Amino acid sequence: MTSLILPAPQEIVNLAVRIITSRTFFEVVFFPGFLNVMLSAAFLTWLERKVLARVQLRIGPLYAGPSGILQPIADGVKLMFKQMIFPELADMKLLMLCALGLMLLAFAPAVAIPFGEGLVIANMDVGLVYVFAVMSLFPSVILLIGWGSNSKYPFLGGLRSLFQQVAYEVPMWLSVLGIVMMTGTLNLTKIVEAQQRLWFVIPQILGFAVFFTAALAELERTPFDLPEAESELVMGWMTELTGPAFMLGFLAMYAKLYIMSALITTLFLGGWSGFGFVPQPVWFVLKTFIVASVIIIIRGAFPRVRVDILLRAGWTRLLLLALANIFVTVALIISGLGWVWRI
Amino acid sequence: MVLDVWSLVAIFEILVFLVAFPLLLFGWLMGEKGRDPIRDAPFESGQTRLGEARQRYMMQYYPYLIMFIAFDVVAMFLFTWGLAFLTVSLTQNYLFLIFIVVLIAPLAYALYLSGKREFW
Amino acid sequence: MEPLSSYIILSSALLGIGIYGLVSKRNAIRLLFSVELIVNAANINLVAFARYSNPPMITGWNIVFFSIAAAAMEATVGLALILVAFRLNGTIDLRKLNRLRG
Amino acid sequence: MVDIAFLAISGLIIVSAIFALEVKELIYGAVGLAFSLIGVAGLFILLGADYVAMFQISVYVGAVVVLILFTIMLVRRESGKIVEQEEPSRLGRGGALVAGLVALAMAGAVIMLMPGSVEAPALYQVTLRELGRSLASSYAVPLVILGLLIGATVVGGLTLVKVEREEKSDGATQ
Repeated sequence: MTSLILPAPQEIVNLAVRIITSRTFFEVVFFPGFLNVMLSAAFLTWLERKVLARVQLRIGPLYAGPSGILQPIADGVKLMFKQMIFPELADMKLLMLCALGLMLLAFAPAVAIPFGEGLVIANMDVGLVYVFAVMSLFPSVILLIGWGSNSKYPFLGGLRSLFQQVAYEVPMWLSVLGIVMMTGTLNLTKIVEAQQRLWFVIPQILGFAVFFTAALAELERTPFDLPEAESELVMGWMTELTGPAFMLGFLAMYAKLYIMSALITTLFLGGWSGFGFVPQPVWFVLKTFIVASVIIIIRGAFPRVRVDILLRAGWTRLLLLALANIFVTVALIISGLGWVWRI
Repeated sequence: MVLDVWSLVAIFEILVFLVAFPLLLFGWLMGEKGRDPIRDAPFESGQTRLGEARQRYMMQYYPYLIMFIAFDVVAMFLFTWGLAFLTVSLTQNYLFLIFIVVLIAPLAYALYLSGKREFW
Repeated sequence: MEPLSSYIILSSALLGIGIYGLVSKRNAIRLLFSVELIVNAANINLVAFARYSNPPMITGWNIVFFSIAAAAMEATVGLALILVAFRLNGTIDLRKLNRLRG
Repeated sequence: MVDIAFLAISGLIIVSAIFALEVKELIYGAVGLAFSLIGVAGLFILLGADYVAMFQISVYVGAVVVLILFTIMLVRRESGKIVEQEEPSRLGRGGALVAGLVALAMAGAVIMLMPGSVEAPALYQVTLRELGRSLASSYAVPLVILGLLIGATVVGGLTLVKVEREEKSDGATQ
């Protein structure tokens, strides 16, 4: 009876050891899970500064660690100890809640993305739609940040972000429909398995172009970085976030970049598949960082577009291209080439 | 111990929360507190504040918002079609084409309206 | 798994909250919230009955798809109406929007 | 395990629904509504309807709540900090009474009429393909009618909200 009231310490230790040594724990905390996304996001902030510096013939971060690789950690420590300043009419509780919400939303899609064969936290049947559903929650949170700041730059940035993300979400979803039609599944693991013979970037080149453009807009990266256009809106909706709240928002944005690159890799670039004796996760992470680097280099190379042109192009050209992609896919399947991607 | 998919999602989210929330709390506890009218002024590039912040609304993009709601629903329905595309007979596939075609006229109308600045 | 009755009690409670909002609130947007809550109560029931019927049926899901889509459309038109009412009258308090009364 | 999840989710739904209706600021009300809708999605997941839950999140929370937030922001434009002056009058109490009675009657009636305690059949896996097939075969006509409804919504909503040009120019000249 005593064991019912208080389990022996030995049992607790045993249970803890069993949990910590289990594969699930490793997956959730370390590799495809939390630390992976966190460290990759931190690494991407460094990569962005370094690559942009090279594009602009500068050197970039240099002092913290070898060629400045520890710069994100220094930044993090600096931001942690900063005072949180909120404007006089701002809604502090709402801002803190939204910063936290951004973080939760940015990390959430990571559970569905397979980083290797069976190396996925939650192998869900609705994985693709889950990722999109979580991503569709971003605009409302960003709008709330802009509203809660009660300052002009964040509010304009929030509104722009809302319209931009909303406009590019629909083409993004429709561009993936071709893949869903070819594989007949929403499970991301099965979508990767279907690409063992040929990556989807070949038959779905139109869909890939639409998806990549829409991803740039969803990520608010140049040439679609209107919500945080430095020369007009200072930092956009992040202007009035300070200290740790800013750190969370910033980290969330880079985590989103990482997840989106991983999603592009999964859907179009064959996921974990590679050749040679290099393990699958290495392939996956390599491809992901290549995609992310391309997105970063685009920031250094292209100017910004105007907001009304951006929205109109999203709703006319991109939507039409996505619909055209569907018809191309139908033709491809009817012509009998579908067996290539049969699982 | 086998956990099902969605409890793993919940555990992951709780983990993220447990890391992010203490960060926020730590910063709030460690940081200096107290208000200062000059420091707490909203950022306006050094200008003094002119009027309410919540003033300029991009009403001319309202059609895009309504189109988004319509096509969000359409996209979710099209996903179910895409899933079944390989197993459904061709005649039943035409149905979804009708579903899309019906929506072309409203889309054109919305695009026409959104192009006219004087309506908004 | 819980028994079916727990889901029904939950959805009844949600329905009750929605009716309370409809009866006692005067703000048009609050009324919209209430309508959404009532629709959601119905959706919970549909999915629960679909799961608990033997063998489980997919029909409940399909009806819920249509229900959600129709509710989204209803909210869109409702918000447009609220916007117009605000533009014409400067308020969305339903008690002040009684210009049609003689 | 599942019982705890059910209790937590139903608590979230009820509390945030009441919060949505009772909180002073409308913006907070919209946030409460969003949490309530997410809770309903969680309930769908408990019931094994994953795709329905995703539909709920992306359409309701991702789209409708955004529109509600935008409209609230527009509506509050000129009317100061708080739009409504709620008085917790007898109307509120009467509403609560009516709502409670209706809810009790509904729950009571359904539970009384139900034969015994219904247990769930063993876990079933509805393949998502089946879902699309049933939509394409049995729900052909409703789907096209839904398309018409969506089109009517787009046209109707825009026609309502747009400003008539003549009216506007008249106002400018006078």
